[in-house]
Amino acid sequence: MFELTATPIDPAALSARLNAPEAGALTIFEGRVRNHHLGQPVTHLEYEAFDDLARLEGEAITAETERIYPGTKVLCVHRTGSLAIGEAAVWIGIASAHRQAGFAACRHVIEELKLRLPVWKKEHHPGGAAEWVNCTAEAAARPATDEMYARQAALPEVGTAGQAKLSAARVLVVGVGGLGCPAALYLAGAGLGRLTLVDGGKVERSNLPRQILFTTAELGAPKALAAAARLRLHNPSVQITSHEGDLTSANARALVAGHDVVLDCTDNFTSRFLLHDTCLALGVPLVSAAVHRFEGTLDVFTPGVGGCLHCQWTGRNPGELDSAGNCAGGPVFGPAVGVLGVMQAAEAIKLILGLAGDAPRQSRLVNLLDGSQLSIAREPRPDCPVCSRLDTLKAVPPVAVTDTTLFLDPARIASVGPTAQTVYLTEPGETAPAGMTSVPALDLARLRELATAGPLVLTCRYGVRSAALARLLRTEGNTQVFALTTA
Amino acid sequence: MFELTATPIDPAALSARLNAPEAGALTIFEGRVRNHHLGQPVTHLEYEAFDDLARLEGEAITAETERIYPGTKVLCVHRTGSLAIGEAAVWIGIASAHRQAGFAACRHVIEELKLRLPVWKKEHHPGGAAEWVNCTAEAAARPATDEMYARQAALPEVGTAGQAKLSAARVLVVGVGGLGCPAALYLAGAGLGRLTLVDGGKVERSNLPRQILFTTAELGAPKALAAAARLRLHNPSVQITSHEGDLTSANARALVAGHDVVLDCTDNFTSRFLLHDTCLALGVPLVSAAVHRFEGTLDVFTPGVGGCLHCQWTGRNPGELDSAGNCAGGPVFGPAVGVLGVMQAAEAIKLILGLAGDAPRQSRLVNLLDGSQLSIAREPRPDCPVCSRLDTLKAVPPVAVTDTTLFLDPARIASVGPTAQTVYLTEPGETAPAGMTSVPALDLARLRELATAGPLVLTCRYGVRSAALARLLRTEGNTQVFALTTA
Amino acid sequence: MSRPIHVRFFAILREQAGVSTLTLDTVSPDAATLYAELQGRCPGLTFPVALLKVSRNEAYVDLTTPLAAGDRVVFIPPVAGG
Amino acid sequence: MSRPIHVRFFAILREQAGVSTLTLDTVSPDAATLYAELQGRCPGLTFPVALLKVSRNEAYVDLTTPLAAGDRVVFIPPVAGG
Repeated sequence: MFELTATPIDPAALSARLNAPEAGALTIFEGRVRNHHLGQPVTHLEYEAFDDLARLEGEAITAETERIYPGTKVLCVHRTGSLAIGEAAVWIGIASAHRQAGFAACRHVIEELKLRLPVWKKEHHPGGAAEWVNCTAEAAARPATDEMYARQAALPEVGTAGQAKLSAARVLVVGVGGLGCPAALYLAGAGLGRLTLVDGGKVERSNLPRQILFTTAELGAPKALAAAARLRLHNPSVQITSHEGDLTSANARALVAGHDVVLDCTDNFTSRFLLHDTCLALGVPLVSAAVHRFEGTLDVFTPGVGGCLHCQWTGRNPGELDSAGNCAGGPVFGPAVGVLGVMQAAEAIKLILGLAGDAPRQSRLVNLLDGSQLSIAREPRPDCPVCSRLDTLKAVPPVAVTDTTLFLDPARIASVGPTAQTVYLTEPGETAPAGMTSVPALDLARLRELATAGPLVLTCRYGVRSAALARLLRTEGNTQVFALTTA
Repeated sequence: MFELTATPIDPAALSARLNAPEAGALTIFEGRVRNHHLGQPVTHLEYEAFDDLARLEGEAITAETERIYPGTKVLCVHRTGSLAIGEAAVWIGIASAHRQAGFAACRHVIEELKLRLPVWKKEHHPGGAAEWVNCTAEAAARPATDEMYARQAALPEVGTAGQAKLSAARVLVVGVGGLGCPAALYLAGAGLGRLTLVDGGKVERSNLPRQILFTTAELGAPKALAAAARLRLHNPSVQITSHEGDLTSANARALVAGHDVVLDCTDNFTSRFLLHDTCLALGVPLVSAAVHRFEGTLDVFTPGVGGCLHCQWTGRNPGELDSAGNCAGGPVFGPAVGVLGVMQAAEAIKLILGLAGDAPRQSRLVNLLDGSQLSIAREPRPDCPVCSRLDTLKAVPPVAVTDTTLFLDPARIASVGPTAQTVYLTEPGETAPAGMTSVPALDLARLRELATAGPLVLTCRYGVRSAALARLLRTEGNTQVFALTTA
Repeated sequence: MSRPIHVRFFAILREQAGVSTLTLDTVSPDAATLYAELQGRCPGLTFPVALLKVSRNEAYVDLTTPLAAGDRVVFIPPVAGG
Repeated sequence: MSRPIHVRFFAILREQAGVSTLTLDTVSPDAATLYAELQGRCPGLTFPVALLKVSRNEAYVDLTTPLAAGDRVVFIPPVAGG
């Protein structure tokens, strides 16, 4: 619960509101007016709030905090008006059964308030001078090149120009588990501009040995949110956003769009293929890793360079591979995911800096049991059903990110209308699944005919051709063409 | 400041004592009596304290906390006697200029209190039953095999037997920087018995990108203490001790003794040689790593297997190597230290589990820039001045750890008395430094003569031969023989 | 076609603009354009648009989100709660 | 040669021993041996020595630290503060 108040904060009364016989821990943070700021003496402060929005935003923060840290009850009050030195400007109290969740939740609330709450303070100095905090002085006080990155920027391969590239770069990390935790930590440490985390899971006890962003305080918390909270403490200057939910064919494009590099830290082939094909279609490089027991593989996929995931696994589909080799939930050596996760961060940083070299043409196999490493060439297959046609696919103008209506979930086919026709696009030599109407992917004339006749839903083996052709038909004015998403 | 009290805790009065115009953050933790514990209803609690020791220990904890988190002022009060549901048992308040330090300090105090404060609570249940908490019930409630390690123990190479070995193992990590932070995290995650951290440094802003145990809250904190605090949150079941100080020739033996594996996470050759020679002399395996820019080396040294550090660097001394290749403070690629640090954890775990294989016979060179890795054989040199004589050295009974009087700091030579003679032990073909009396290391007869004549101080190139021979002469009854420590 | 938009200023923007609320008829399609228009009208309004966030009808939106008649728009300088 | 040692019990140990303080003349060289001796005298004192810590003159010491005449020894069962 969140409140704004124009009268002095009464800690005793507030803390009494959190009394609960089942809560053993009460964690409180009180922000008070200091007599100095950025080296200057302060006589008093004036707080001004955009009341309506502040109440909504404050309520959103406290509610979100209770969700990230299960078993916590949050009460937060922010003061407005004129405050003397020593008066409380903000009071945050957390009642919880366990102290770890209490500390983490309390810290989360104050960090989010500082970032999001539309409240401003005017600092009054001796002699009558006054200024709005954060508006000008703090930006000016921030050093141009941060001492934090000194040793990285001192590398000739990085330099101040490389550091500037990093601070402008946007990286998407899909999966915040054993691979994603170390990867995100080293990416945040490198000083990226933005880091987006995607994970629909919650922190479990068996995750803790490898998922180094989490402690017992975060048990039961949504991973994406808990990871974002910890990373903000590591490097407050990186903009961290989290998507609490799994990668699906319905959201893959919207998530990938707007990022310069994507990290595949998932643990199954279905997600891996989906992410790979989405990145290929949008032209975004992908750093993919997978770990089985003591061993891991690392692949950098750059559209148009080296073989793609389909070249590697020609003729297999993700479902098959998952049933054969999916190691989600299986035995795993913690340091193996650690090494591979940090390597993913290294490759992402190198892609941003233009240092990737031959990485996109190789698969790296790392064995932590015998200490060996093997790099094998990942050549493009001339007959690859996907990347050999990359030029054709790329000739199609990229779809606007907001055009999510292009993609259609199989469950929603009926919504297109009773006259909609669903068509499977075949490659030369490919047979469509039994019972499906098929059209050769190369027969554009026939597809144009169908598109003008009525609503048309396209599908194909990997979802890449159908998306590209649906997009092409749309640009030709056929608004009722859709691409079926693959599970 | 720490206090014990038999009367109810008054939060308002306590928090008023922390008023300070320069402190902008007040962080409070209140531990209250819950109406349930381990699934059983509770009617009230009785706290009993060993007053004198509790006051000393409490004061030690609050003082230590103020040292770990610079700029914090700590007040902590613990209640004794009979407490009703909802009453406060402990109150911890931190006044600080910055909120991050406040949160971290508050969390540290409660964790340490729970571990160290001689206070006991008796839980009363409905119907009159009562029991002393922690004494029997909690131990019984703890599962035999922890679900936390389920996926690691599921590896056939680990199993429950391996997990038991890990939980009995004691590992020393020297240097809690870019290598030591990730190494310690994955070691703690694996469920070791004891982890000892050694570092004399303090957290600086330029450390943060790579030293992933620290956040801005720990700026200025002693690394060993801050790292221990964070690791305890990661895995409370690992006993973590910290030594706040650098590795020196005076403390090396005492630090290494009692550990099953040692990790060299230092950043200079002088420390590397000292740690290597100490481990060799005490028969403890060592996992050593070093990083230069984008590249790293990894060596597992197991006494008697493979070449030693001197085989690698024959004819060089640490000072030379440091001036040529010491990268402390130089340019470094964050993920390179990350990968090497996690690899060190992997090798330590494998040593404990008996899975080290050929690792002790190889140097692994990892290049994160071109993605390559090379393993090169590290053969023992038949003429190695150190490890070729390992059997001779090992025949000498190991010195008792408490016998620190064997080792003598050069600054304290005078304390041995005016008649003491200092002798440099030479290898065949070696010339002693100018101005030093020398005796061939193999000339035991001459050494025995000198030892019986009066106080004798031995020194040599690496400090290993002199220590071994001093020890031998001591066991023969010459109490006035010393080995000079090398800086 | 112009339509009425309600604008509120807080903190440094209020002081720079010299008013705390105003309603104007405008053709500005989005908040970014509207802010430029307001800067034309209030010479003191020099705060750089790059540092602003914007809310429409009490929800954060992008500076380029289209505005509609009767929208309540607030320009939000860097916040400083706590 | 025996010498006097002062012993204090807390919490579960006090209840098991049935006394809170006692002074005894003993030849036990260290706290571990002393605890075994006390277990011989107080049949209720069944708490396992493996779970105990010990303080001598208000400082934590090892169970095997030698004891001297007049030492104040406290056996400390697992603590439960906070």
